[in-house]
Amino acid sequence: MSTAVDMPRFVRANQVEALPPPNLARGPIAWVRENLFSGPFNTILTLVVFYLLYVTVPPLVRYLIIDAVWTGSDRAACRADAGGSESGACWAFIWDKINYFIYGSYTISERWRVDVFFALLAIGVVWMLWLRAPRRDLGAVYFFWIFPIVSYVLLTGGDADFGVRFWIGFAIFGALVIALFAFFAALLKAAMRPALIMGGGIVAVIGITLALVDIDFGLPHVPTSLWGGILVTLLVATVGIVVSLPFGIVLALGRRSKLPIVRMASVIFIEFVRGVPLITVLIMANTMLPLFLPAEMTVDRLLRPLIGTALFAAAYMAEVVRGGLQAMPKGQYEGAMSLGLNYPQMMTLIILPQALRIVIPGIVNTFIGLFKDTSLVAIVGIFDLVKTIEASRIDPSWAAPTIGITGYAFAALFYFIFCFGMSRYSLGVERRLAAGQKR
Amino acid sequence: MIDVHKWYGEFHVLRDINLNVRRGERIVICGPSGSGKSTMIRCINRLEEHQKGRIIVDGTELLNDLKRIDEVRREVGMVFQHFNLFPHLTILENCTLAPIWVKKMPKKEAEEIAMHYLKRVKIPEQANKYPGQLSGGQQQRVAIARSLCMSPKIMLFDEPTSALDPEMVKEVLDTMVGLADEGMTMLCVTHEMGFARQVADRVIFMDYGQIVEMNTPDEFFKNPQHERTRLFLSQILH
Amino acid sequence: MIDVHKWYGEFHVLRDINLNVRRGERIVICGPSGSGKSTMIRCINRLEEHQKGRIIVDGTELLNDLKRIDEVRREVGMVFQHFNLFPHLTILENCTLAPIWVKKMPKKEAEEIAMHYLKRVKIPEQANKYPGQLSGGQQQRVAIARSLCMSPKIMLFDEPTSALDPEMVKEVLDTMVGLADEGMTMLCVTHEMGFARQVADRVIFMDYGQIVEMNTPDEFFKNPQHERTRLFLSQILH
Amino acid sequence: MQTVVSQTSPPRKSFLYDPKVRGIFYQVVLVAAVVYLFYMAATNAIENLQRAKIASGFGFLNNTAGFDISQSLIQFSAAGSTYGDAFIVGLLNTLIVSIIGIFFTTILGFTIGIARLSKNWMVAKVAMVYVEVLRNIPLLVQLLFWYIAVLGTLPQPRNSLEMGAGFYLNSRGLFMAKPIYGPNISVLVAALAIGLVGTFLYRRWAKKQQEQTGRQSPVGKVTLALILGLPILTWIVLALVGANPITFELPRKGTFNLTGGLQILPEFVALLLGLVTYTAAFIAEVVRAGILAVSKGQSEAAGSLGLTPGQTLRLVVIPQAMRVIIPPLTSQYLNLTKNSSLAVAIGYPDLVQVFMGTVLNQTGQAIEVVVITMGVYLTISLVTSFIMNVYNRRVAIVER
Amino acid sequence: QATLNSVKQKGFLTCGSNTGLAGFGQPDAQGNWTGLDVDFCRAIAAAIFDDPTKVRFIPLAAKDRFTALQSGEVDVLSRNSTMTMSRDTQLGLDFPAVTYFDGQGFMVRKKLGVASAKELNGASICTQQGTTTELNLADYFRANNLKYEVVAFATSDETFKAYDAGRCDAFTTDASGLYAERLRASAPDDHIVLPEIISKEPLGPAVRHGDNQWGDIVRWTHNAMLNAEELGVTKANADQMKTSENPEIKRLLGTEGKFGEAIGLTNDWAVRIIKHVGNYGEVFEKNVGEGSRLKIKRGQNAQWTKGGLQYGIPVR
Ligand SMILES: Nc1ncnc2c1ncn2[C@@H]1O[C@H](COP(=O)(O)OP(=O)(O)OP(=O)(O)O)[C@@H](O)[C@H]1O
Ligand SMILES: Nc1ncnc2c1ncn2[C@@H]1O[C@H](COP(=O)(O)OP(=O)(O)OP(=O)(O)O)[C@@H](O)[C@H]1O
Ligand SMILES: [Mg+2]
Ligand SMILES: [Mg+2]
Repeated sequence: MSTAVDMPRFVRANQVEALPPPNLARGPIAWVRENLFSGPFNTILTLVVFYLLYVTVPPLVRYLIIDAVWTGSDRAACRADAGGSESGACWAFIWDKINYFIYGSYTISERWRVDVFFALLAIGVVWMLWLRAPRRDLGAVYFFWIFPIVSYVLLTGGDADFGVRFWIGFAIFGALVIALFAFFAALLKAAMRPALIMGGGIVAVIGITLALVDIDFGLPHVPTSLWGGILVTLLVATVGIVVSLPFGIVLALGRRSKLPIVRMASVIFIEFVRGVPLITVLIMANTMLPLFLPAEMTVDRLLRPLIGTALFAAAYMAEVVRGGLQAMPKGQYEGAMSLGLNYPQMMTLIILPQALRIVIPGIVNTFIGLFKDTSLVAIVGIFDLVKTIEASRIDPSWAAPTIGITGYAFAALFYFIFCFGMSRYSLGVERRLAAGQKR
Repeated sequence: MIDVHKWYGEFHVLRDINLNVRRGERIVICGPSGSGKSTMIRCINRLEEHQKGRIIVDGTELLNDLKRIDEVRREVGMVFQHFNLFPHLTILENCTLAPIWVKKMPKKEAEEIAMHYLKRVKIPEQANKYPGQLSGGQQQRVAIARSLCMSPKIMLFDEPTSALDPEMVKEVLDTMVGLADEGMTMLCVTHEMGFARQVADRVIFMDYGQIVEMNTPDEFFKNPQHERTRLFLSQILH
Repeated sequence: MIDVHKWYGEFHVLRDINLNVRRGERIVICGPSGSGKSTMIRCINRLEEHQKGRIIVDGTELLNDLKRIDEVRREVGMVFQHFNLFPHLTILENCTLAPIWVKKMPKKEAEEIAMHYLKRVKIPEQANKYPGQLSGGQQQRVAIARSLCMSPKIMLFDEPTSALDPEMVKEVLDTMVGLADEGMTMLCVTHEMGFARQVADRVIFMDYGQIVEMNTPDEFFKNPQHERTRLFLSQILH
Repeated sequence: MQTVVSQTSPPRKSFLYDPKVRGIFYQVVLVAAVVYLFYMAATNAIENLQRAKIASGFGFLNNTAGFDISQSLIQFSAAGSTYGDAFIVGLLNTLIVSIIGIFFTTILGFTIGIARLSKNWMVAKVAMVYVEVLRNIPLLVQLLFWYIAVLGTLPQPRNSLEMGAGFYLNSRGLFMAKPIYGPNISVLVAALAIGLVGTFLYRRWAKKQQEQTGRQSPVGKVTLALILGLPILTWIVLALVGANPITFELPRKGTFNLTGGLQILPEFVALLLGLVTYTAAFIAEVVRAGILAVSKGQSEAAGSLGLTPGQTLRLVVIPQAMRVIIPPLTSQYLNLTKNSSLAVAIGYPDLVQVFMGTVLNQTGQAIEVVVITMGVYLTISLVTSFIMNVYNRRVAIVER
Repeated sequence: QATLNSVKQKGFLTCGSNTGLAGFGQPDAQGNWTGLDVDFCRAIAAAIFDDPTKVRFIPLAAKDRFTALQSGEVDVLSRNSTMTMSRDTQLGLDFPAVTYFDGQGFMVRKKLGVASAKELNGASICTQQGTTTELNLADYFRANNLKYEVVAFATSDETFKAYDAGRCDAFTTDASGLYAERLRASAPDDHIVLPEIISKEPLGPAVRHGDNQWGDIVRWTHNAMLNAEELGVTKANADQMKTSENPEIKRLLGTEGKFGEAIGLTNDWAVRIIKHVGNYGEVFEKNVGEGSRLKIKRGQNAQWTKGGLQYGIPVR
């Protein structure tokens, strides 16, 4: 090989082909040495960790799996004094109560409705989260409009019985809205047709929603006091996300508005909500909401924490969305403006689609927080999963020392699977977004 | 532009700018960094608000009036240093967006026009790609096509080539020369003196927010009058 | 450097690099992007590890030996493309950090030396500012001064001017020319051919991790031997 | 030059298109809506309250409370204390658990965050599993788990676990010796003061030494020796000469429970454990992100100047990472404080449990109680973020 | 708006009930409620609609029961709530009847060997926060100069579970509750109820202050059930008794006079109650009495004729 050492000039005659790297395939022993025992300090660390694992993992596995009681119909199975075994988790208890954990006290003959709700929810979630799903715009309509109505009807039984007077009132309201749009169109000398279509559209959407809620589909009514378990947990989370996302976007836009009062109002709301613990918001919704409403009006007990959590989540969501808006380069606004787009067009066509896309991880993380926080409704007496476990725990026919741990282990597992799944998802999106940025 | 002044807070960015651009005229603006070139050009389509003086574009005065601003923006196309394409839309969608939403043009027609201009800037085959998949020079040409789709009467360019790798500058300048040859009214902030020599009707040199010198390119380069201009040219032309 | 090879995983970045740099010699390295220029220069002060061959710096061979690596790094100064100044320290502190902690120099003395080199790069008045307050060219000059404060025998430059605005390039190049004139041993990755012509003793052209051509600047520019070099030069020199 | 001015129509402003006018219009609508909402809420509330004959106002704070609280830092008894006192007890309990929690969670969080970046594969993986598990399970479930599943299985007082050194553990909590300060305690305090002053002086001397000769002194070790070692030494000496400044009251067995000594309620322990382990998972992520945020170029530059890896970490990486870490760290501290309100689920008498629970029920004055409680949390949040903003402004990397 | 009208308009009664207290108000897994308190609500529904199923039970925690009533969320609160002067006068409530005379007691583990509440010096005691129980407890220990450690929880479930798990030495609540909760202990026989009753706890339904007609309905529902027991009118014989010649029975069952219409109901209101739900004795026996799982003696809740305090006000 011609060397270039000390040569003032050198011209390569033939190209050196790419060679495989030397000794790339290192054995597992080399790997262990390099990654676990590369020095005295590391060796000690490794040993300490091994010891920690030794004292935690085997007992855990033994408790949760090997020594666990898998079958049985009452507490005898999980009590040593009654001939059972109490050295491990009592999964028989979970198995026995599983329907209660899923549906609460929902009328047994009507539980298929809950199953349909779960299925609809799954469809909606997959549609929204799967970035390459077809027609995601339709998905949004489904998730934020159709699905809530259908679920409402399905779960409660619908048939809200508004009565004729209500509908007359609504007709007047609708006419007023359309007239208002027409008036503004005339005032601004804008085209009349789109204004009428827009006004009519808004009225129609509200009307259809209300009509669907009003129609009697022949489903028996199931009062919300019977709902419980995973149904309620998922419901609170779903309502939270369905409400908080649009509301959060509005708040975020408000906070970035140039109008001082709009901005102030948004800031005050956001900072207030973020400054207090969720539990106080829930207690407030529970005890104060009725006080602030006219005497004849009562709010369903389940609805109160729903409102509380949704508002709470909206404030956090607003901050996430704001992050996305801030991350948008100024050039995007300017590009849109220089093409002559107006503010709503600029926001809906250019800024929000991009901003929301970058904050998908943030949104999912907020949702994870929201999902975990749903457990707090148990404190205000709503029978979510945690509360149903609490309630079953004191069932004397299952009274056994291991019941508590088993119940919470089950809850922990449930939440972990959901939250961990979502956090992996958001991580995946984050990576993909990062990769997209590069090129 | 008559006697335009502008302040950022306490800072006087534009001072006494008087400039009358005739239809079909091509003007190149140069000057050191921070001299207010971008600001001036951005005032013309009201991305920035001026505080004193009047700016009249094609007979419409720029005031606090949303309708007029919209009108002016429809007449004025702008190409930015960093392209500012919309990364979530394809090239074609980038080009058809404004015609569809602002001019209420049918989608088909808008696409035909867009394809026409994409051919004009020689990248019709990229129409269905996303901006992120294009090179800088291609992106800038898309940005030009996007502006052209609104059939503006005036085009503004703010350092359109300075974010590009040297190899790509030429593509973009060629496109711009082509446009100039067709008689488009153009205001262009650039330091590409070759371009200025080739197409400009007038060259303007700005410093400290003022127009220091304005002349035909020949005169400007050969015989700069103001001391500041001479200094600047000596730096630029090595 | 004798027969140096380096892999990133499966990827063969440096292939058969043989290079002997004499004391006081000034070498400019150029080549297309991804050809391994940075990697080579980073191997010299062991920011990257090579897998085959030997690198001997000032009589010390680079091996897996912390003590030697430290020695070598004390002898070799490096200036990065993106300056990598410490943003939480003032300019002066940036320059005195290494002398104080590595050379255990009294603070007073370190500051005197730092001021000396800051004067050398013509920005003594910025000593108490933070890097964020300086322009790119000034920052790069601070980076040079910071390296010089360790009185290295060899200076490595990795595209020191490519992140700078054109006007600032000159400041930095001037500083580097000054250094070269003082007889510092320098290895410089750069595409500034003017600089190469002016100061380099040898110009090296790299591609695909290999040294393709090496020659004196005169010969190199006038009469490139290798086809690849010619192609490259034609692109660079317009 | 042809003038364009003559062609222009005179600038007639159309009122409706003026953005300022529109802005004012929108804001008026918003204000009207908000005012209307508040007005409705207020009138309804007043009407409802009158109908329900609930007294309003904050006078109830001076009424005798009549109930007891299991843990209070101030003197509190059913006989003489008022609802106002109960409020203070709750607030102090919230603060104490928050402060202690913040202390431990910081240590644990930094440890795990750094462990996640460890080159030791085992350590990094175990830290990762910790973070993933802990942060994906609701805090409430964790608290209940600690309280019921772990602490609930502790033995009854009669079979207390004796852990030596005066420590006992049973289902009533953790018991330990209670220090009783003797008259010589002042000596100990003086020793501590001397240690502090000495450290200060030594540090100044070390700096000067460096500036003059370049020699570096072992500042960390000396500091430790002065602040910890000196008082401990003094104590030992005093004890040996028989003038022990601190004696301990040990817990003794009583009828029902251990008496005397210091008792730490299991509710407190469970809450603290839950808050610390949960928040630490988040802090670990903050720390990791902060360290990763310092670009690789920084450590490369430091390396190329010849700084050792240790010096690089200490002088270049950590100072920059801290700026990134501190803001999210503060919000984790705030979260911990807010999350301490979950105490209500396990019966620890924090602000929410005592005030929004017991007091609200005994008095029925929902609005006042809710307003006060939320006000407290809000104040804590606002004060913290204010301090944070000031801090941020001061440490912000100075830029052009 | 009058509560009766709104109830009729809705077509059902909303009744605030306990979240779960055996014998008084407790739902099973299917949501069927049983207990003395919920049966009382069924009696009101029967009186209004002639249908005891037209009730919706709203489970309420101790801490939000009164707000729920005040805000109109429930029409009547029948949830083992103690009548006290301050609740009657300051919370805007009325307690029209006492359905169960109770008193606060203590439960301890047999193992402790404690025979009297006076021996509880130094014990830790589990109680529910926001109740009169919590206040009585403080009063009693103060009066007897005893020390104790209070551990308060938000719901009775949590309170009892904490006691059962050994967090406390003693558990205190109304005696009825002690018996009810004992059923749920992991080993009910390990616990005893101490003899001391430290307070008077008259438990009864509550309504909003100011709607006298509604208050009357609730008051007389209770009295009708008491009188029925006293007069021997039972669920089984209610229809036959209409033919009885006893003027007191005739007035009660509406064959004489217009007493039902006077409170806005039909004259056969009492028949409806007894026919559908039963008289007081029957309801007591079924839910909490010696035949039930709770095995509570009638004691103070016996008819006045049998030495108890339950004294039906004459229908006249
Ligand atoms: N939004 C703003 N707020 C305050 N000052 C600004 C703002 N935008 C620009 N400036 C200042 O106004 C001056 C003129 O800016 P302008 O961008 O017009 O300069 P320029 O001539 O285009 O420079 P360059 O060649 O660097 O683009 C500069 O000093 C700049 O710092
Ligand atoms: N840490 C790394 N891991 C894997 N591959 C790398 C790494 N760093 C660089 N490479 C690859 O090694 C090759 C040489 O990189 P190098 O940075 O030396 O090129 P260069 O000649 O300096 O290019 P440029 O002019 O863009 O700076 C490139 O193809 C690059 O993708
Ligand atoms: Mg500019
Ligand atoms: Mg490189």
